[in-house]
Amino acid sequence: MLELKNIHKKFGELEVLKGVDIAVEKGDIVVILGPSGSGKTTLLRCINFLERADEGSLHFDEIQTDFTKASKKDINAVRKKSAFVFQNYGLFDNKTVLDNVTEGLIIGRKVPKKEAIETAIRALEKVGLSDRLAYYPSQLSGGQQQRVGIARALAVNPDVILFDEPTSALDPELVGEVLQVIRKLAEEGTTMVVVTHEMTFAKEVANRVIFMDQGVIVEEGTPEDIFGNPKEARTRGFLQRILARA
Amino acid sequence: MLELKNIHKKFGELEVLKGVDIAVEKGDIVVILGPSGSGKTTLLRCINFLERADEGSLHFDEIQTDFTKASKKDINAVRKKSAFVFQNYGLFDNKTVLDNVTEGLIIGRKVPKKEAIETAIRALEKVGLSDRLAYYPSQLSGGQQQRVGIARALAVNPDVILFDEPTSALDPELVGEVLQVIRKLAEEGTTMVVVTHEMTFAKEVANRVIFMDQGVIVEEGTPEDIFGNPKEARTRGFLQRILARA
Amino acid sequence: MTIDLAYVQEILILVLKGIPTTLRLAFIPLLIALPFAFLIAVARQQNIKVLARVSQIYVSFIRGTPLIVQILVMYSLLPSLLNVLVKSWGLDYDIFGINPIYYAYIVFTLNTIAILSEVFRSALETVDKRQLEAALSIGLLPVQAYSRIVIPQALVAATPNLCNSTVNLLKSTSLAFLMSVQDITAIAKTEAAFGYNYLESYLVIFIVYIVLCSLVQVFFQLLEQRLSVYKRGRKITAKSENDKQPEYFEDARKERYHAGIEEYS
Amino acid sequence: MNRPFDITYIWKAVPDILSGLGVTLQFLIGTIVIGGILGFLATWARLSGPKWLRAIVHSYIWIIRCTPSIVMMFLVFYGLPEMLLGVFDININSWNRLYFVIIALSLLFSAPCSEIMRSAYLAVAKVQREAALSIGLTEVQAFRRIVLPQALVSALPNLGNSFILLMKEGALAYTIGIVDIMGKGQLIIARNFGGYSIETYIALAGIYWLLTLAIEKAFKLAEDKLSAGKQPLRAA
Amino acid sequence: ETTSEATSDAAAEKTEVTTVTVAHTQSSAPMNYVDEKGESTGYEVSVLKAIDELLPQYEFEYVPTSDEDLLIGIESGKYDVGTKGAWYTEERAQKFIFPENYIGASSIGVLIRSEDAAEITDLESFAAAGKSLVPISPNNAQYNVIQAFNAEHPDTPIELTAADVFEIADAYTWLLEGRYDGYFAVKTAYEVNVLAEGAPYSQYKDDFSYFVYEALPTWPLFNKEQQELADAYDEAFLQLEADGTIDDLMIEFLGENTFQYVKE
Ligand SMILES: Nc1ncnc2c1ncn2[C@@H]1O[C@H](COP(=O)(O)OP(=O)(O)OP(=O)(O)O)[C@@H](O)[C@H]1O
Ligand SMILES: Nc1ncnc2c1ncn2[C@@H]1O[C@H](COP(=O)(O)OP(=O)(O)OP(=O)(O)O)[C@@H](O)[C@H]1O
Ligand SMILES: [Mg+2]
Ligand SMILES: [Mg+2]
Repeated sequence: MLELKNIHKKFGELEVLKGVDIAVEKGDIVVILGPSGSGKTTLLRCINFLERADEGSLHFDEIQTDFTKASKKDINAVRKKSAFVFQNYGLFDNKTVLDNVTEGLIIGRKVPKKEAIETAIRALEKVGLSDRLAYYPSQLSGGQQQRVGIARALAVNPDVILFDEPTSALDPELVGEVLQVIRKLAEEGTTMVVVTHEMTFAKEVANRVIFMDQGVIVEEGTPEDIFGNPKEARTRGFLQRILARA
Repeated sequence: MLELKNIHKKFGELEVLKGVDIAVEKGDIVVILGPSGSGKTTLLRCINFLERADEGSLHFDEIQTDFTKASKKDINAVRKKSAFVFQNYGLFDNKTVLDNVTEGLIIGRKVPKKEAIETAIRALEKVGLSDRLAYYPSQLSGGQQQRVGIARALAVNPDVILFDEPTSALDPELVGEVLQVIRKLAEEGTTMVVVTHEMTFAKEVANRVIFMDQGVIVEEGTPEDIFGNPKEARTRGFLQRILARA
Repeated sequence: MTIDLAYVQEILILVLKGIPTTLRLAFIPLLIALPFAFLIAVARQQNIKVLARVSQIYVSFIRGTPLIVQILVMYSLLPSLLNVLVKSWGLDYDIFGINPIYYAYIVFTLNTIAILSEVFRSALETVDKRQLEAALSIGLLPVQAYSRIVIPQALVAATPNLCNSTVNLLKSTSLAFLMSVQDITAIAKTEAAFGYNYLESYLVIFIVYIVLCSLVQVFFQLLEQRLSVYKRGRKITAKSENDKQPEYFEDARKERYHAGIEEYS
Repeated sequence: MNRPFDITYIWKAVPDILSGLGVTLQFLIGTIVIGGILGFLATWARLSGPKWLRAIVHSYIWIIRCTPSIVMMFLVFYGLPEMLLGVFDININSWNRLYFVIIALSLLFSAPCSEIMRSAYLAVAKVQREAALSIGLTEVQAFRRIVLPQALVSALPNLGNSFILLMKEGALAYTIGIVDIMGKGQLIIARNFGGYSIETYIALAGIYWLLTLAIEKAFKLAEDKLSAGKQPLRAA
Repeated sequence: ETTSEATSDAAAEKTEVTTVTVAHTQSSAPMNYVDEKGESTGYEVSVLKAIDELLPQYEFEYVPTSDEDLLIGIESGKYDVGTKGAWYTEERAQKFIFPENYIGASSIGVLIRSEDAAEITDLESFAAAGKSLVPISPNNAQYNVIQAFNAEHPDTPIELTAADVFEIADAYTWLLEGRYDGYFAVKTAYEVNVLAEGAPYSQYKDDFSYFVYEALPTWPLFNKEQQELADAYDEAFLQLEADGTIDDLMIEFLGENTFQYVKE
């Protein structure tokens, strides 16, 4: 349902993405692994047109476009069908927790207010935050902010959710719960692309794992393949060092 | 060397810290665990006077003061002797990577410029970022920002470093490296208070683990005690759910 | 209705003599006002009890009363009062001999302080609290944290408004003619009166202000560009790309550092 | 001091001065609306218009900021009718003079106003807009709902400065014979051959200050409302 | 829209009435100002009103405005005629039509402290004593008078300071406290502010002395195209002078007939 081909992205002369291809089927949970600075965030941002890729094409259900040429209409359509969970939470500073979550529903999708609030509260319950409805982001702990970000994405019930390290600020207990939520979403058919450093999660939930390094996809496969039998030296090195630690 | 007694902190009606005592000896690595929203960040912020506690006393080497009464001089002295690694990185947006790190040296501690630059580069090398000296924070990936934050704290060579989830945005490979750095610092005698969700780290490096929940210290002890033989039901529950996942 | 170009030229030459006065009238108050305005902004931002309240009343009063009233007070009432005081103390000082430009300085300074304090206050609003906290946490004193981290960031949002205020101030210095100060407008108007050449005079005033205000605008534009470098980010060149391996040679390292430094200094 | 002062005259002058209040409010509100819209369009064009438009708008702001208000007043009062008559054959000479005042002030106001808006817009963290887009808001919605309210917080004090300055621009209207409260005061003083000028000016100052306090109050309320959730830049 | 017809077709003049826009300054009492009810009045305006009555073919409409706008407006044709207490110079005559007859004369003199009255009796003695004068607006006739005086007396000029004078009566105070020695002012202002019953400065009545220097003829200014109107004005003005209207208006607004002080 979502297919990107040959994405290139440069910042100045620094080429951050050097021709990345990625294809996601409906209901997939694709996990992207990779060292810091390898271009994972940039890739997600390109998919959502928060960054304009320099080259490459995108095919998302009926939308078929080139990154360089994409029209406003295409971009809006892509954004309507997807949601993004930011690495730095990216909550609306001037809105309460509840308003952060209802915003995309009431304004973006014209859901009636009452219904939107119900949906929002349900989403916030899933991440254990229904007792902080009237708080502003500045009054929340790091983990709480991150969970609001997740709830905000869940609430709009998009076809694809792009998660950028959705559990980085969470304690292991919550990580478990959030991953549970993600798993359940997947069962309900939501497609997800997840950048994460949680190997356990990658192993357990992903049906595809992509290993990126220095702007290219080094290796791609099922969790079993990647973790059990990595082909590339770089992947092996990465995994070894992790396993050595654990 | 660092002792806090009976810290209370309220935000409006919400009591976030309800009488926390904490004592740290020179060279200690104290790890604070606890669920999201339990007050870990607030506790660290109180130590560094970024938040003014409503009650309680602080004893830090020769500094002995009450939170409510602490003078500007006391506060500055505490800050000079400590460093803080923020959960949200908190880099200076208007300074390059290098300047972020040298700032505390040249301005805060009057180190000559040349020496400061060398110290800074050494600190940045430790976290693998000596190739990004002239970048601005807005041009860095999440993990890179976090590492600059760590380097900034290391560089000033403080008596105590307060780490607030220093590895949340790092891939496991880097987590290993950063923890290695922290371990080495400890060997050199730097005292550290680390809020983290990395159980492995807590187990391996800490010489004391504190488990916080809802604004109080639930349990405190050596890693062996806490992980091997937790006394409190809440601690047991927390650990069980984590272990169940891993 | 024709414009007498020869006459324009003639007035222009006369008016040029007033430029130093005009510049003095604008920039002396501006320079004096900057620190005070900033202190007021900080006092209000930090909500320092009495100070915040007093400065709020000050700002509101100065902004809220017509300049002409302030001129009346400064130029007419104040010297009278001083004269009475000086006399009653038995001093022999000629209050009325004071060059009226000083009264103009006072009026414009008081106004500029009020206006700029709001400019700064709004600029401080744009800085994230965490920036201040981070600075304090690495051992900078509050003063240092402000001067090195907070102010440079606040200035980015302040420069366009500082430019507005400076240009406005420059244009409003013409009111000093009420106090018999001979700025460019005064000269042009005096020249115009004889033959009723107001068109030509205003044309000349316009030309001179275009030049002066343009200089001010260029200055602030460059300042803004420079201050906001960090928002746009540094230009990334091939040289800095992906040389991941740390180099342990002191010289190479320094060279690389200087290469980096040069680009933003 | 050898200065007569009749405190009762202050009060006597008030009703006469207040008869100009309508004019003051008309040009104030007219200018804020028209100049504000112009300024907003200019900001929009400068931030996201095509290159040629940006250049034009930049020069527009540039020139307007260089123009002394009296020059602008005469350009509009004499130049505009002639231009409209010459180019479009529209005669606006019979227009109420207040319209010319409003046009001149609107042009003058639009430039600083657009700079205020531009700097305020740029001060909002980029991620705020991005987050809004990512949950399916359109650019316009993201701007209106998320970026604008946050930008306003830092724009308001500057807009306050501008509004208050604008309110006092009656002297400009006076040059083409429009009499606002300032003009009324001036007429009173002229009729008295300069007598009671201090008393009249005190009355004027009092009225202006009250109006200013009202504007400030409104701005304070708006600022407080909009900065909900914002942490003041204050160390503990 | 009827202007050209009316002026070209003299036969139809009984039915065609031409509207004339008369600009006048709004804050130069007693010559031109706006009264409490918002009506244009003052000596010059009143004369023009009387002239309008004598000219059935014209209908005058009064526009109070500022000096600058009045001048630019007459020159550009926005106003047909304007009056602002203007005096005559060659340069101005190139831009405007000055009619044959001046409309009024503003009598100006110097207000001084009574203590100086023995020593100072005219401008010459004022200048010789090295006295200082309250700043004058270059827009004002007085400025020109002093300039002319200085040109005639290059050895003992009076120090002349230009200032955009805003209408305040503080000059009286400045005189009393010694900030300046002389105030070159219109006589009426002195009468209203000092001499009149209940005037603001009446308590200092004895501290001031006044001597008249001269009366400066003032002209209405006509747009260059309005020669016909100017001629009509001249004709009507002579009529008014003859029937005593001018004298009446002088007494009403200026307290005396100031034409007597006009030199040459
Ligand atoms: N400024 C504030 N105003 C009101 N409540 C606040 C404020 N700051 C924090 N809180 C509340 O205090 C509690 C503790 O926050 P704190 O940031 O200390 O948690 P934490 O233990 O660091 O959590 P995490 O692991 O998620 O970062 C949270 O419930 C939060 O909502
Ligand atoms: N605006 C920018 N200008 C210049 N360089 C940038 C910019 N944004 C990102 N980069 C660079 O691009 C590279 C990839 O960044 P990206 O954020 O995609 O990494 P990432 O894989 O998400 O890393 P992390 O796991 O640390 O978040 C980094 O080296 C970073 O320095
Ligand atoms: Mg990232
Ligand atoms: Mg925290």
